[in-house]
Amino acid sequence: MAHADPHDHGHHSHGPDHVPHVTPLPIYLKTFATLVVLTVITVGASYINLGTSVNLALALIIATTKACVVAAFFMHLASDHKFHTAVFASSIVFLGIFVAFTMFDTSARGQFDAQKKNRPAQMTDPFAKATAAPSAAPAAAAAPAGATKAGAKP
Amino acid sequence: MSQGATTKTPTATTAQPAGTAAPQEAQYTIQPDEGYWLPRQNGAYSEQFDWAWSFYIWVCVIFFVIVIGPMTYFAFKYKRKSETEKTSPIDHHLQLEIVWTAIPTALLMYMFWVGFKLYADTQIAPNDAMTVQVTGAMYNWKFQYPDGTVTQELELPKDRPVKLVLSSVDTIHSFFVPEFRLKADVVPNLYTTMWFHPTKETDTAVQCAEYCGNGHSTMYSRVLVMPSGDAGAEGTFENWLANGGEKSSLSPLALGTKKYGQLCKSCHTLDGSKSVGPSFKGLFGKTESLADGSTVTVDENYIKESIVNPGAKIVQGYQNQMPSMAYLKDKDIEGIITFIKEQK
Amino acid sequence: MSRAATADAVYDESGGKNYINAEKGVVSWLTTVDHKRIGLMYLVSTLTMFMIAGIFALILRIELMKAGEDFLTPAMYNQAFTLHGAMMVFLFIIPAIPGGLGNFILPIMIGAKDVAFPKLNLLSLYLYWTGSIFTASSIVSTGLDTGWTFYVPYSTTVSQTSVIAVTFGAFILGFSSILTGLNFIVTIHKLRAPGVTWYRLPLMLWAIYATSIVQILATPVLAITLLLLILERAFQVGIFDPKLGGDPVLYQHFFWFYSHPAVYIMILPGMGIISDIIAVHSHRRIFGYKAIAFSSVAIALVGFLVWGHHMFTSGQSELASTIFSFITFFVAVPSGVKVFNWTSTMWGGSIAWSTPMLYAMSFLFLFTIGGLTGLPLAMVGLDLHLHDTYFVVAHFHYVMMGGAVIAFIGGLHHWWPKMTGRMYHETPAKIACALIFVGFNMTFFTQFFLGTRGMPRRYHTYLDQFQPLHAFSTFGSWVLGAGLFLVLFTFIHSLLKGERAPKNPWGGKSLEWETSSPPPTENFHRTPVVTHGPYDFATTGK
Amino acid sequence: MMSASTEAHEKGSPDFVVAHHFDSADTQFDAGRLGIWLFLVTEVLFFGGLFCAFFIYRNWYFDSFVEAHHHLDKQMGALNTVFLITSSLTMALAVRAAQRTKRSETVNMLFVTFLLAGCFLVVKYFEYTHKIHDGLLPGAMFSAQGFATQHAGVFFAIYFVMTGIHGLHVVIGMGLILWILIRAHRGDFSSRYYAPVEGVGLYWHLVDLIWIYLFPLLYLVG
Repeated sequence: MAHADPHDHGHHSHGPDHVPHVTPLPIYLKTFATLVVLTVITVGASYINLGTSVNLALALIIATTKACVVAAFFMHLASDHKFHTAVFASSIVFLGIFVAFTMFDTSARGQFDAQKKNRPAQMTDPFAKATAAPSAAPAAAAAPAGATKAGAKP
Repeated sequence: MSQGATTKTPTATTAQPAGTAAPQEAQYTIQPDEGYWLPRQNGAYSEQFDWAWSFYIWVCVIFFVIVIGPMTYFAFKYKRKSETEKTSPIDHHLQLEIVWTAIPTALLMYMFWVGFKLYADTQIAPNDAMTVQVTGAMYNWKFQYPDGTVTQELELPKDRPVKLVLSSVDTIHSFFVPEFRLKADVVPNLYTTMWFHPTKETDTAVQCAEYCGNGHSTMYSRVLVMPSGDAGAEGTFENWLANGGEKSSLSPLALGTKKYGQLCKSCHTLDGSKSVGPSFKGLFGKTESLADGSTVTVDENYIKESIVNPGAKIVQGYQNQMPSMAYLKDKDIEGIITFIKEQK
Repeated sequence: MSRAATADAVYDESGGKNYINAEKGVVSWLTTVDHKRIGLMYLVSTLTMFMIAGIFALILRIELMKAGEDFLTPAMYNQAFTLHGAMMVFLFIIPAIPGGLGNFILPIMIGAKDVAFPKLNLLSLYLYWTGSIFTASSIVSTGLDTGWTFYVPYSTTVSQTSVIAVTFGAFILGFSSILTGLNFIVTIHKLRAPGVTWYRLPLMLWAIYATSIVQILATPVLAITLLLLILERAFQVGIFDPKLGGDPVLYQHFFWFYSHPAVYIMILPGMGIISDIIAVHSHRRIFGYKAIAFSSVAIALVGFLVWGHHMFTSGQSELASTIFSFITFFVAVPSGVKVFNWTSTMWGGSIAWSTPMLYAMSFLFLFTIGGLTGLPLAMVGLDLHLHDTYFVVAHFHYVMMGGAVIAFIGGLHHWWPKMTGRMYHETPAKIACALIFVGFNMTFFTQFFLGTRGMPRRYHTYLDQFQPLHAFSTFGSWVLGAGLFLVLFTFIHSLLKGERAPKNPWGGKSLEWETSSPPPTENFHRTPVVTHGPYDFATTGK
Repeated sequence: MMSASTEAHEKGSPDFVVAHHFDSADTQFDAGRLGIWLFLVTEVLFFGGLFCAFFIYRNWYFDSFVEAHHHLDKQMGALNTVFLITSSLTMALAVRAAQRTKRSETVNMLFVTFLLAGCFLVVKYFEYTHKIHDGLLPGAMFSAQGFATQHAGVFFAIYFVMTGIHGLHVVIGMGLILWILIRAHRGDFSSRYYAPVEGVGLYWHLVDLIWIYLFPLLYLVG
């Protein structure tokens, strides 16, 4: 915030001078050690199969811990203005909104109509299977879910 | 049909002047209503739609009056009379602020509910709906019925629910039938669906509502709703479907002329000028040099091959752009050959 | 009030020196770091783009007067509407108010000598120019026919036009926008003069602040989207290309995550201008200061949650459509609050029928229609019919042109004396305002009818049944065009023959009216000390 | 905006000028830092788009992603992770040295950071050439044989775009480090004025921070 110290053609500062906040060396070294240890853990964990979602969650938790450590100590958020933390956090919040809301679409397609979940096996002839076997088409149309299984999605 | 609407059938950029030797100009109309706003309604939930619309219009009018009425009144009443006039010191009023936040919020929630209910009804097709597969391409529509019949226009039975499954082979299109109050984008590598339940016989236009290139504004098709009934009776949808999408049997030339208008016209001219593909004028019997250096005489077999497998022999100077029309019946191909023979 | 307020003479204290004549020569302008000069250059550049894009619009309307092909081929028509949209959005509305008026007025309003990073500010301008050159270069090369939304796969695999040049231009313009927003946020946080508390900021600045938040948070997503689009077109990487397994609808999510908030980049500063104009020209304390201020921020933030309402028919999931529809209605609440507060501000005021005030009232009229016609587009069931029709075209022109542009022109009139030191002639300015109002409504209200009757947008030709309405709309566009040209002539006349402007022609109370017109390079001869709010007009009460 | 005297010494504090529109050195310093943080926000959202695409396509084409990620070299990725976190440490130490007006320590630390960044790029170069040789490329360029699933091309599209843009940030970062290295060597910085060192430092940490997410997502879990 601006201080009540107006100086008309302010050149050489005679206002409050800047005094840095110097972080002690051990904190940097401990931060670094934490990062190295966490890297080893995350690489090690990737060799153990815990199920894909557990592996993903673990990797993300470790990455987030590392990121927090970097932000707090290397980037001085721990000792800096709280506002800077808020600014940085806002980017994460809005990124979260972006990913989450997009996922509402991409992972919920076909909720009410199984056909929408599928993708054409071949873009240039999306209804190819039905054409190949016209006699089966009415049945396929009645039960579209299985008819055009594109194999595109798990 | 109240008024004849004339537009060009789908043409590419290099459109020939409207109305040249084209066999028959397609005519499309959106059936109008007596009101100012929407076209005629047709379908099970169009009524619900029109109710929602009227509700919205009245909310709109009331709010407009609430805002603009006082503004106009104040502008005259408090018009400045002298430069030194003093003004009201009131700069906030909490109760008022709460009222004009809360009431609109409640009303808006109700509007959401109205829109959502309508949406829910339009999204879930009944199980007994007839499924028609719709393929959008630049710049035409193709409809495939459960029995394998393929047409360029959508003909439907009255009073039966219909579900459309849509996909595109090139870019995004959008299938828009104003009379049904419906629209669904036609997206490549994706299936979208829509359903409706026509309650009136009609002849109305399908328009493409998602910009798709130079032919976008002429990417029309037609929705014809016909009476539903016995397959033996003339003029019913079932009879039409049994005849392979024809009202009655046509002569080969008439059929070929019709197919030309539906399928070939956008790329093949009749006046000898070069378009996306070679002109049909004097084509039959001609010897064409191919892109690979060989030559071929245009005869029945070559035309048939070019329709079924267009990429096999490309005439020099043209791109391999034509989609395969292997779905055409022999009768149709025969008709097109007859038509080309006629173009001397 | 600062001591400077006592002096009446136009060129007091500075001996005739102001920011315009402080230095001479083209180089002094191109190398300046003075926010006022940069703002002025932004204004001239964006208005030039407005004129080019506006001429495209007139051409479009003439083509649409009759069904069929009149004098534009479909290919030319598609390029004309694309360039009209792309230039209006990226080269005019987004940069014009923050870059032009905002740059000029923001530091003066908080009593600062300049923005926080003056060199960065100049860089923004240069980036704007560079991006403009890339974008406008397409006019003379192969054009652009994708629509301003660059939807895939049309833009990546079908279009034969210079998509890469334009998207790269828009990419660069994004950086310009980001840097401007960043600069403004830091300036408002760090450079307020003594006594300028947050609640003593003119509402214009709250709006600019909210805009800047959107610029910072949304624009980077546009940058990555356009980068991916360029890579897709150049190397077919397959992230959006359906042939390679990509999802075209995902592109729309990416695009609208920026472009919906971008709508608020366009309209929020306009709302800020209107708040200031109404208060100053009514000599009236603004009604509901905090409500207006916070509703700006609320619109900016809620605006991030609603982009999917552009995609109700796109094939996105029903769940997403429902959620987006629901949240969209919450944007209407703060917008409504603003409108009610503006009207209430006029109550008990002393309303001057000056040109800016007429524009402000036009804004209220048009923006209310624009806002209300947004509601059926948010009602997901109704949108299935209205989406991608002329109803949408009319709606967003009511908001963008009837809202943002009308506010911008009103703001130009409002701060014109401050920027140029000259008054304009009121009579032609008022006639121009009336022409714009009438022409605008003729052009665009007609299109609501077209849309509901089923006329899709981006059509080069149409069914004959739409012809009468289209013709009427075209006549309206001529009236509108005449009004806009009259504005231009009013301004040129003012520059050449206008009277010298006093420092406070409207009797405003915010800081910019306390310095001379035009202001000196350092804005204030002494750093002002502020002891009252920006709208503390003389009242009848206590 | 900011200029500095060239006659700086390790002990003496070099003189510098507060820009005319700031009321004090503190305000100027804070403004700069807030500006950098806002810029970092834009960087997060810039990369965020790609993370979004990653999660969505991983969700859809899960088998392809699992299959494709086995073609990335975990060891090389881990090595690069170590390079980057070490460079983050040296960068932090460089800022610390500048805060205490230790000129030669600042220069040395920046130099080490620069070298580590270079090492990162060398490893990246070997990874890329290997991928290109195997035809493990994005979308239409994908030509590797023997894949059981269809959409490995999408994975490599995301891999190349993400690591490519990240690599570009490393290159830009090296340029910035070089710039402040030269200025530090010239003696521009002191406990009174070290804003550019800290700004570049923050940027460099963010580049590290993004890699912290890229590495496990692309190399470890796929």
